[in-house]
Amino acid sequence: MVTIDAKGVYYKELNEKVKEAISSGAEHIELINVNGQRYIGDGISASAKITIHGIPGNDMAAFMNGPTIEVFGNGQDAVGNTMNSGTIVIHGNAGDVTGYAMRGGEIFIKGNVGYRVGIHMKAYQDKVPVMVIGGKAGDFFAEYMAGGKIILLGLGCEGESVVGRYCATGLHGGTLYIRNNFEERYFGKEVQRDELTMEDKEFLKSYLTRFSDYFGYDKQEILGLDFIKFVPVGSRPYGNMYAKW
Amino acid sequence: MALSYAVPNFLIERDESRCIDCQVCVRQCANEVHKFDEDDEKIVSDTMKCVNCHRCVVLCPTKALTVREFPLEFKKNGHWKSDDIKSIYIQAETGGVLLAGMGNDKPYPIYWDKMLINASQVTNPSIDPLREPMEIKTFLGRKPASLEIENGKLKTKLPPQLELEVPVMFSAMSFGSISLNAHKSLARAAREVGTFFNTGEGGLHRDLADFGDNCIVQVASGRFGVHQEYLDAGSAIEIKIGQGAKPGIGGHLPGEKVGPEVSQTRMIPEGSDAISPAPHHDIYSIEDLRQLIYSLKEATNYKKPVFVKIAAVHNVAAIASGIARAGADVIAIDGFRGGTGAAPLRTRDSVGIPIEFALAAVDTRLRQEGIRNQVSLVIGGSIRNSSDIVKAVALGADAVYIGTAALMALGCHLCQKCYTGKCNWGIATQDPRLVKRLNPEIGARRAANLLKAWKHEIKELLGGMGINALESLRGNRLMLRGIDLTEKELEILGIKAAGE
Amino acid sequence: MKRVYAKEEYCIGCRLCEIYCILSHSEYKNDLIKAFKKSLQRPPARIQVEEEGALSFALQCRHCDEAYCVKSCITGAMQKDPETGVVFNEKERCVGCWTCIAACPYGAIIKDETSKKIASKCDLCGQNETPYCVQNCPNGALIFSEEPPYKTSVKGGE
Amino acid sequence: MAYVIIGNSAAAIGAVEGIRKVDRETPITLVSSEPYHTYSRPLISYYLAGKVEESLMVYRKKDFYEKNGVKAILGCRAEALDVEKKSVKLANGQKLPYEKLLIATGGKPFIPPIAGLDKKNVKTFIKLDDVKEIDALVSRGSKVIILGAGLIGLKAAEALAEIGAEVVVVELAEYILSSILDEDAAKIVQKHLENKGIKFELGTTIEKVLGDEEVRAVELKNGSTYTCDLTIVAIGVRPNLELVEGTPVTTEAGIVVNDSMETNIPGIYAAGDVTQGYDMTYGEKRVLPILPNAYKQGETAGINMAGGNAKWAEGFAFNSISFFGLPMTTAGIVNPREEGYQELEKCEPENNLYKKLVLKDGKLVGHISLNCIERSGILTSFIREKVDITNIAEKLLNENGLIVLEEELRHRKLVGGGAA
Repeated sequence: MVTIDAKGVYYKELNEKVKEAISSGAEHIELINVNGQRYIGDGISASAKITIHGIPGNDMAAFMNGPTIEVFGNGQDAVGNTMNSGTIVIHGNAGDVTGYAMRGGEIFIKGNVGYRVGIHMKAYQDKVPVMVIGGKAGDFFAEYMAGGKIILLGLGCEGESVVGRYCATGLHGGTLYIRNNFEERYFGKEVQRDELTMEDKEFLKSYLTRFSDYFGYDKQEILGLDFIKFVPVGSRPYGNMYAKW
Repeated sequence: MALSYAVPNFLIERDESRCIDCQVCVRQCANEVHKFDEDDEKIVSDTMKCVNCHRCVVLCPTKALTVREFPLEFKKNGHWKSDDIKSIYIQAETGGVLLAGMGNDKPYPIYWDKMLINASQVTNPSIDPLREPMEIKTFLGRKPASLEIENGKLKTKLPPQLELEVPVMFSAMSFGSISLNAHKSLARAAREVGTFFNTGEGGLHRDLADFGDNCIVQVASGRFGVHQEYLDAGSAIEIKIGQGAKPGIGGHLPGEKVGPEVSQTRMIPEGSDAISPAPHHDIYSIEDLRQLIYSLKEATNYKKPVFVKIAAVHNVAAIASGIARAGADVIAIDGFRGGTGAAPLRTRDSVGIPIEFALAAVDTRLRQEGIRNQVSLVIGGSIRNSSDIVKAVALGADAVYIGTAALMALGCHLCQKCYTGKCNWGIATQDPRLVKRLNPEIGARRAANLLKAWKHEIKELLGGMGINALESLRGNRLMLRGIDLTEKELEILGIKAAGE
Repeated sequence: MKRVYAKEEYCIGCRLCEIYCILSHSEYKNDLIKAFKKSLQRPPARIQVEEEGALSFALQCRHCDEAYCVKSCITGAMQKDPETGVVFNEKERCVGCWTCIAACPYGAIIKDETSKKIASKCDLCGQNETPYCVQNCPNGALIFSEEPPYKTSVKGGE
Repeated sequence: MAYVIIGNSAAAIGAVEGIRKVDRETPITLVSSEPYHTYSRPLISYYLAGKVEESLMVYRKKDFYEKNGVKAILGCRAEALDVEKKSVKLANGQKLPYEKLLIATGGKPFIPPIAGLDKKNVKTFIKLDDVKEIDALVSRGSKVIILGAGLIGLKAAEALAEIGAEVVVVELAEYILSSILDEDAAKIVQKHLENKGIKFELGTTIEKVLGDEEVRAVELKNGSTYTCDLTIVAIGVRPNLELVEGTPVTTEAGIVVNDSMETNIPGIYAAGDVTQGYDMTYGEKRVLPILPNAYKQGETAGINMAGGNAKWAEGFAFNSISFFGLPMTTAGIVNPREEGYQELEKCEPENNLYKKLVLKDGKLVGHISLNCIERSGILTSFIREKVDITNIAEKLLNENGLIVLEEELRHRKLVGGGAA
């Protein structure tokens, strides 16, 4: 394991060090005293693990292709932006546009997430991105979503809506699993409820088990939660909007 | 269904004395205009379906066909022109947003045609490019404020640059909006001439993986086909914020164009809509833009210039200043005549500003702020010929993007029906029967020929001005004079009136 | 020898090759309108476009080095010119028995029953220049070349 | 010295051309019992019908022998073969020594053992002289009995009907053209021929020939009796083995040859209708009396005689023939007699149309294309090239094109032609 002390290190230098460590074969890199440095893990194609202690800056793991990043702290905005594959585990909250346009990989967040999370997530063949959020999500959650799966647990949010306004507007692919409280009126007309299948249950079981393991929840309790499944009404939400000039 | 009030747009005239009933027109029209009538044993044509793409006219071996404006006239009305009336009929019938292809075709003033180029007479003699070297090579990218030279060698580390043999690149057109053979044609032509094509927001097809040295990869709001390999493949990355044909709105590739190849290249399921939202949802400010620029630079180890492309809108100068300060290496500005595969008609025709003004305003602003060297300026969205390019360079552009002109080189006849997916020229279509009509060998040759021809003309115009390097013309507005322009227009363009 | 080869990926199914083949073998070699409007009985085109969906190509006689049609011909009318390599049919001796049709591995010999029954086939337009079909293919889908456009692992026909 | 060829038809000419591919110099001596310049045997029916002049029947141009260095001894039978001395004795007493000999003596008509078939107006239909004799005997209204409804019999019937004779065809089999068609196709062709005035007596044969010097009538086994002016026997040909009888050259149904066309005696080759060569569709040696096969065998023999190296193991039956404008092509096994064949058929009697594909292990081994012969050579090539057509057989039944082929094979066809 390689440990890099990020205290007072400019992001560019820090990221160079991380890339150097990876290219010299490090399988596990620990970053300590991280304090707002951006772009950690961006564009890295490798299978290394990066552990972050502190608070990484925006666009962490953007375009990432393979690594596992575990953050002991909060994530900032645009975690996993357009990421292709890999795993991100955040022991805290994550900011706006988490998982924007991600096409593969997984993001586990213990706490809440900001606005526009999961926006434009997409899937292609065997690449199906998954996001598991322990807390609640802000406005525009899963907007324009085109593929992938998001589980929103809403833990500790009793009495308030776990999603904000304009949830899933323009959604035309993918699946949402959302637990209990939400304002029905917050949802866009492009989604509809659907029955959980055996496949869904298997999927939930597998990811909730990992969620519990990552964040130390009681597995039985988490697995016992009920979810409502949302799927797109169609894959062509705006197919009939136009007239030929 | 009730009666449609639509009237024909075009009239097809077949010269029976020339028609040999060979039925090439029947076979070539994807709109099924022509058909052989078994009873009458002759070819008949359905004018209602004709889009005036000229495919039949060009392929007819005896030149027996003509297509004309349908002569039907509405009652003369100074306010309600026929297009206004027809669009109301369509919308009353369908309730739909009017969708159009290619660029704004309204008769707005063409400022290129209101600027005239200078030439040397007696003083500062002109140069004959056939005899004397003429440098039009262009480098795009951030230039340092000063250069340090040590022992005759450049000491300053230059930021990444794109090297162009001609100051013309093929503008962003996605695989999906245009065909793979169109992409192949442009890629090969770019390689042959020494310039670049741009993937648009549609990914880079695997067949073109080898063309990275002549390719700019685009990252737009939908992030289609964007992954590490793609970013690594291109010579530069362009963040698309907007385009001239539809400033302020997103894009939408209908599911029927998402066949197996498009699906694989964009990495989305076959048949699903590819929706590019109006904004990038990670960019709501110049600061956010900076974040994406650097995120891409980090992901590609600062080896590639990052372009930011915007549409020419009212406050374009201030926006461009922000983009320069956000760390972009190149700003691409697309004027209000820029083309598109599909745009809402009203947006296409009434949003944005002419590129000539936008370019002049941006160049002026960046100079005033002392940051012109920090970015290169590429403009597009109306370039028709080499003199437009020379004028653009004199107004401050480093290079131009051509889209519509490039497609015309491939055969486009500007029928503006790209969005139907039935492009008879094999360009704006994914129908394999139509796509194969564009042989990339022929397409590449034609597109390359166009650039080669323009290259010669640019050299001749430069020589006429007594200038032997394009760099010396850049921003040299004294080489331009305006004609038929108001004081204000001259002021914005930063040029004197003809005769001054 | 130089042969006409089809590049199926660029054949657009317009059939101009067939039309120009007819022109080439009509009495009006330079006037399509006359060739089609004045000739009362047009002989069939000697190149044939096949089309199914997006796939199409035009094929005519391959002028085989070892030509089955020549060897099968019952009258000796079908011959291969030892100088040019062109396989040609001597109209006068052909009786239209169609044995060549039954023999040709490419289906490239065509029944011509416009006057006397004879077997009709590509003659490379006399071999003096680029054949009409190649000259007039609008999309480069026909080439006249020593080299075939496709590499195949197995030998084709003969 | 050197090359001696006995015969003057397709196999012999093929041999000349084969030899000349390898050896342009050494003289060739060609011996034929017929007095004619090489001519096309299948054209005799056209000659009889007046559709072709004798001068246009030449199989190769008049200068063929001269150009190819051939000494042609025409109108002289080769009577004996001395294998030991490597010499052929001719009817004129001349002895021709050879280094390499080709026996291409063809076939001779089979005459069934029916009493009276030796009468004056009983003819066969093989050679030019046959039709010249027939021509002298018939005119409009002549009554002709043809024994045998095979290719030769029916071509004779067509020609005679065209010159106005009344023709009755007698055939022992239950249907006509049984060597190249199946029963369904044969019914269509028979109907077509009957519409043109030809009468058929099937499943029977001649019981009794009536008349003294000449046949005046025939009585059939089924009890019918027909008066006639001429009888033509066309029930088949047998290899003409006279020259090798009593020599060590091995014969079975015909002269046995290997795929170089060499007999068991080194230096002696045989080709054409006289041989028993390999039939790839049956996978065994058979007599294959068809012209294209004769030519290929002759050419192969010629190349090998001259020291080249050629093999011919692609023989199989294939025919193209028309009767009164109704064309048909057939090839290979059209009537499988054993298990293990798959047969696909399209039968449209109202259009005189019939198509049949015979497959074994997914590969085409035979076809009948009646009135849909366009591009049927593609099918023939599939037999020859042993192409697996499992996936396209149904399509091929409706369309003979290359478009139905899968990419690899299609490209192979598109670039074909070169010998490589």
